[in-house]
Amino acid sequence: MADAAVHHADHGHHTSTGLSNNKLGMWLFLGSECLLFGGLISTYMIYRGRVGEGPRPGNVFDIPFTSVSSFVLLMSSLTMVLAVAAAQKRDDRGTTLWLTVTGLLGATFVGGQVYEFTAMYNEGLGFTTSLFGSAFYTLTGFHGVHVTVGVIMLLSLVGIIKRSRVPGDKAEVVELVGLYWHFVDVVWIIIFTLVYLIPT
Amino acid sequence: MAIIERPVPVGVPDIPAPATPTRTFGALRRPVATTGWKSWVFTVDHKKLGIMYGAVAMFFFIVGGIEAVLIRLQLAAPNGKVLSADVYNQMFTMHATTMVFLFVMPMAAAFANYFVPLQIGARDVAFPRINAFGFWTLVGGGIIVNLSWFFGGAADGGWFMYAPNSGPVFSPSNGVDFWALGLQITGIASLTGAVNLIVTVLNMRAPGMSLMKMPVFTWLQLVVQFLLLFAIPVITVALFLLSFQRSFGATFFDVSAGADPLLWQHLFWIFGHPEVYILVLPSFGIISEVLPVFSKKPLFGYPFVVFSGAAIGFVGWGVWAHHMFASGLGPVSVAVFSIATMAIAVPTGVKIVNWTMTIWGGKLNFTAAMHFAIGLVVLFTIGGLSGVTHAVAPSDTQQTDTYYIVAHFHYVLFGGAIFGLFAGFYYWWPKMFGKQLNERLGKANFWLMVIGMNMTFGPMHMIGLQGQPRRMYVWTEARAGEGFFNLAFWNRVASIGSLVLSIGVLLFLINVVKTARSKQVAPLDPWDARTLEWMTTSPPKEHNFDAIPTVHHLDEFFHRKYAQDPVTHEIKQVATAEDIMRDQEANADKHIHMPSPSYWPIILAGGLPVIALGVIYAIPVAIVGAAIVVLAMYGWSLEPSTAPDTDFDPPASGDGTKELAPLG
Amino acid sequence: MIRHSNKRNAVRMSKTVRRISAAAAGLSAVALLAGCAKNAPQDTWQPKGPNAQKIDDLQKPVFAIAGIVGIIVFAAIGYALFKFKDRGQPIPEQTHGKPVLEIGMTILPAVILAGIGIFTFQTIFDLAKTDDTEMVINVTGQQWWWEYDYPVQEQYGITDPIITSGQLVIPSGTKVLLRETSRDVIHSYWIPALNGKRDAVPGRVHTLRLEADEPGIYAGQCTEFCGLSHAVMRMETVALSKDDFAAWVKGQLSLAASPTEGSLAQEGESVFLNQCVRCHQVNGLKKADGSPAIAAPEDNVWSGAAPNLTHLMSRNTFAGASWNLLTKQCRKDVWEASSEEFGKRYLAGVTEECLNQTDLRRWLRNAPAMKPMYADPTKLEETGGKYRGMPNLGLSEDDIDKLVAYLATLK
Amino acid sequence: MTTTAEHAEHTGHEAHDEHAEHGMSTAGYVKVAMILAALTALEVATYFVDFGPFFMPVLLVLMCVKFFIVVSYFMHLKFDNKIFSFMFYAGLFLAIGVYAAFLATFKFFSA
Ligand code: HEA
Ligand code: HEA
Ligand code: HEC
Ligand code: CUA
Ligand SMILES: [Cu+2]
Repeated sequence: MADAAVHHADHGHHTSTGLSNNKLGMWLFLGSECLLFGGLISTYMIYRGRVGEGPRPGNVFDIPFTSVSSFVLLMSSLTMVLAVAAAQKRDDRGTTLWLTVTGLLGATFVGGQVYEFTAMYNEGLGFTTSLFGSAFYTLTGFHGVHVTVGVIMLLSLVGIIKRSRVPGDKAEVVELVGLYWHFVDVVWIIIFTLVYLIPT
Repeated sequence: MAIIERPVPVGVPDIPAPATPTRTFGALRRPVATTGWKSWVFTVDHKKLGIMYGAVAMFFFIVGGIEAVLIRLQLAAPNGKVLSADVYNQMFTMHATTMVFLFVMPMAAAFANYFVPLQIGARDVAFPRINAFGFWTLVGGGIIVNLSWFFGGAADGGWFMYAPNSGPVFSPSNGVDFWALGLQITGIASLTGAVNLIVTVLNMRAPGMSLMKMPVFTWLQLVVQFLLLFAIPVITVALFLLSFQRSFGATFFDVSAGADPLLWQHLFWIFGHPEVYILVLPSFGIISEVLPVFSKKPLFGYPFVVFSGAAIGFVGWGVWAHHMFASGLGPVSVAVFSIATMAIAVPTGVKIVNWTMTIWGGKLNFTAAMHFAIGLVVLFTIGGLSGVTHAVAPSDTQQTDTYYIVAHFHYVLFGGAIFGLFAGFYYWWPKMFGKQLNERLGKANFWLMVIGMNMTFGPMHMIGLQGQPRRMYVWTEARAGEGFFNLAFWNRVASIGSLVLSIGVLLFLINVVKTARSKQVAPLDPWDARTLEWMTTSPPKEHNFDAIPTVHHLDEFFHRKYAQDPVTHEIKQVATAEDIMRDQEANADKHIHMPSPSYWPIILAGGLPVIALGVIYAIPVAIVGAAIVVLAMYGWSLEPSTAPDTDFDPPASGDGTKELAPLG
Repeated sequence: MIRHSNKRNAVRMSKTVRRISAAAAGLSAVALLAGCAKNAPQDTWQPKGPNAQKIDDLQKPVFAIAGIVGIIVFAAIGYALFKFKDRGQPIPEQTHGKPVLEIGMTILPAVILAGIGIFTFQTIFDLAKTDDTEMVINVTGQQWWWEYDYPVQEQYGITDPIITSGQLVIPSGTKVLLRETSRDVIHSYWIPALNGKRDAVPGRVHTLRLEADEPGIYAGQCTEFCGLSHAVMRMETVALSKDDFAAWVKGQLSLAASPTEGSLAQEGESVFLNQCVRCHQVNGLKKADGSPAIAAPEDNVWSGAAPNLTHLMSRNTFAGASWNLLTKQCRKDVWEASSEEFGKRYLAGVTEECLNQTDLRRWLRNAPAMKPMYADPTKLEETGGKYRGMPNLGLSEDDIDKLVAYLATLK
Repeated sequence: MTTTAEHAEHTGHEAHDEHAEHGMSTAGYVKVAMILAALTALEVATYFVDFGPFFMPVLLVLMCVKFFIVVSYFMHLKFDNKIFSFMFYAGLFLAIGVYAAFLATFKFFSA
């Protein structure tokens, strides 16, 4: 860190890192989010076995179904990165296209989660049923809210780019939303393994 | 003028920036007032925000202080009758919450906001609107936390709110709901502030200011912001779990469902211990500026102070369970955390040594600010050393939850954090307001505070070691021991001390009023200071510096004023502050384009308390709050952070030398 | 140039600045001496058993080291303030530091702390040794009193479980293992003269070792904030010689005798059966139809327990050891008895003339007024109508007279 | 005289140049995605096929590999300025360290 600044200082007329404020801010935020999800995941880890009278994780998880929606979310990262690449080439058509696809994939994932929650609820796992229930819905719910916020951002961005006159002028915003989106995906990679695939 | 699309696309330089607005969005015209209340409420200027942070924090200091004095009145005699048990429990909970979250943190944020940009030679922070948002969010959170007093009682679980006592059965009033949601909101303020300041420090430094040429205050603030960045999410999780349990029936701390109450303790203290360094490091930063100035010497061992600050920040993450030595962790955990805690004394000791060595061999000038700075070094050391006695886990099982702990943390908090902040008031007042606080009153202020503080908290060492637990709404003569100097005596001394302390603080307020009324203007460089913030007018212009200085040295300002004679090695003044200012003005930047005021930050921030009230009372209200938040976010993102040139007076000439504030 | 105004002050101030350090050093010295002050019953510096002794052996040197470090620091600062105040000397050399000194001053505290660390480490594991317990007692905290339950241990004559509250009775010179838990929120068991504290956490069982060298009463207090009346949740540990302890056990195992026919106490018994028995158990008490009266505190109290009153008068205190059952003088006689005398006096229990009627009546008249409990029936939705602590039963003075007479028979 | 914000604008541009040099082609991204897909398939396979004692370590390794692939390639950390990596990994490793210790105090790993 110090090196980079010193290095730039040598250039003479300015000393900043040469990086975009917004991107720096976004990465800091994501660093902070690690502690948030870490806390939620750890809470779940401690409580996953405490099911009381309610169903156990193994009883309510539908691994094939969740695998598919995990896959959907994973692929949305690909479309997102394509949107970013298009934006950097100032290809607004490509950008909006890939952003829309990403948003739709994200929405599919959220829809899957709603379905999954409903199914689990019907199998007897409510938010207040047991510690497992509370911890599970809190963790995955937080993730779901993150995805939903991401979808809203993606779709809003599509609208904004369509209205913008200057081609490619939202490249950085696209990149920032992309970072957020990938992060949300990465969190799911962890949740999918730790929560779903590794049973109690 | 309507709201304008951002005129210049970042990263696409070859497309000419539209000189006139191309497109209009949104519903609100930008606020334009430059005077009157609107110029404050909608401002995004880091200096105005800094002052507002300070004012709000000061208000809460008085609130928290009055709560403290009520506590002491209740405890002045055995079986006190001033407060009922219920009110007493609310009182100490809110006293601590107010002091920690609504006084020290915002006051440190006030200094950070005001001085970090100035110290690094920047025109503003990286995200001015987010800065305004953070401030109003803090206000909203503070209001929510304190509103509970008027709606059936405040939180009553102690400031660390251990589960399951904080659950709906044991704390049936809404106090804890207000507390949890209010702190959640102030957490948002801290988090956005942290991102903002880190980016500011990393990206907005004046040319030539490498990280290792940054003033120490800025450095330690950087460490603090990293601590906030990573610690706030942990308490966010804890508070969510608590709120979900209280409001939506989740079972997180419900022992009958198999919950482990230690979960809360861990989450709280993983946040809580970094938090105590969040509270004290800004003050360390302040006195690391003050001591060199009034010793006419650079800070001794600058890199050691910086790295020990970072080390404290880092090690501070591995010691949280020292608050839980009696919780039944098992000997292995206790041993590990005990040793880790001791390790923290090493980097802190480095700081004490460096401060001592800074004044060693100096040319000491005992101003009020210097008094407070030296007071900090002494009083913090006392508190730190009692901290080391807690770190010895077996002894801590005798000490924990007694007044001995209360003594420890008031020495580090009051003697550390607050003395540092007061040093900052006296040192920087002329910079912020162009007038100097009265030095005589300042010293009286200092002595009353030192005496009061030692009278109040010194005896608590004894009270605690002789077995008086904390958080007791009454104590009994039966356990006070015999003789004249028994615990009853020391409790009385502590209570009287708190009144002395109050008068001390009152003197400060009187000093402020007196100074505001006086017509005497402070000189440009009243203290013969060393750092960049003094290289501009007092108070600084809206754009801080007429010309952004280029930095060649640590303590740049000092090096511009003084030079060493190569032959005699004598240090001689070669320029005055006035000379340097004149030079600046002569080379002023033209058409400095500052970020424009905005309605959105306060609107967005205003939505959050509405959500909180909704969660407590009626979900539809929360939905209204959420709608406000979402709409404000849209408005915000459609509004460019800077109004177009035509809004400026005089309008930019179009020769391209205008300054753009970043997106924030 | 601007310094002028400050200079005058500087001369005067330096003296006073020195006084801060002197005062501060003095204060820490006083703090150090505090451990030697007299007769505070919860003094943490007066160990009366091997566990507390181990802690004390560790902490005394640590306090001394801390005191010495403090004095060195303050002396250095005080000297510098005096020596280097501005007397018009030239601007000092702008030295930026001496790495050797810095590193030295990093290593030195590290070494000191490493030393402290080693002994700390040893003591932690020493205190945690599990093979050294002879007797087990279950300790359960609840808002706002402690229940002690002695599981069957033939070697001490405990042939049936004993349940008592407020005063924990142990044999002196015997290693006792407490198994702590809680029925509601977190409490903490602490007898400073015997050991450090250990939290009683609901859903967990924590252990704490106690051993008293000599017979006597050792005071303590709940030290984890546990709600409204945390301040009046106290406890005492009573150590009796082995013989006296055996006598105590024998007493506890006996059933309550019926009061003499036609006495006030007997009328009290029927009031008790009416009012009190739904929460309080008295072993041996029979209903009018001759069947044993079984308390059902779980239906009435949130934590699900109320003190067993069978041998109320064998303890000196009531309601979380916060009020005396003994009058002032009688209490003094017990507390200040020599360790030989002590057992006899304690085993005498609360005699007619020693009974502190005032406080006991006050309690029966309106317990929540003495010990706030949210017993206010309008605030019980959260607990499904159950009380936290003992409610105000609205007894008549007449009933109270009878009850006191009855309670006095529960030896 | 150059002003700071102009400079910010200017450097924003610099950062983009860096991308252009180190970024990946569309085909490259697709290839990365295919690898991720394959790894996910492998993960899911553990649900159907018994991997015996390797089950846990395999899953954890796969999880980490996927994580770092996304972060390094899709989020460009591998190509971007090290400061970004510092920001993110500081948070990540702090979280891992702190929460691992946290779980350890609950005897999570020994149970
Ligand atoms: C500003 C806030 C602040 C600071 C800086 C500190 C600093 C330290 N604290 Fe403190 N602490 C609190 C605020 C703070 N604390 C609060 C608020 C609580 C209670 C919360 C509650 O329960 O409500 C608390 C509680 C607390 C506990 C738990 C006590 C208990 O509840 O049982 C412990 C235990 O280890 C502890 C230890 C320490 C240590 C070792 C340091 C060290 O950082 C101190 C280091 C400094 C020095 C040691 C002095 C200078 C050094 C030298 C001169 C070098 C030479 C020294 C030696 C060789 C010894 N603190
Ligand atoms: C930064 C933090 C901070 C600060 C500054 C203070 C300042 C003070 N504190 Fe506080 N305190 C805490 C943090 C702090 N405290 C914490 C974290 C706890 C633990 C709570 C818990 O257990 O949950 C605590 C607990 C605590 C207790 C223990 C309560 C208990 O356990 O039962 C006591 C008791 O004496 C106390 C006293 C005081 C006093 C007298 C002051 C004084 O220094 C205050 C002086 C200031 C003023 C008085 C205001 C300004 C004065 C005027 C404007 C004059 C006019 C006013 C009057 C004349 C009344 N505090
Ligand atoms: C609803 C339950 C309830 C009823 C009914 C009740 N008590 Fe209590 N009582 C308690 C609880 C709970 C405590 C412990 C309170 C504490 O110490 O905080 C207690 C404590 C006591 C104590 C102190 C015991 C000790 O060992 O410390 C006495 C004596 C007592 N009650 C007598 C009575 C009498 C006499 C009656 C009937 C007139 C009565 N109680 C009715 C619940 C009840
Ligand atoms: Cu029980 Cu405090
Ligand atoms: Cu701590």
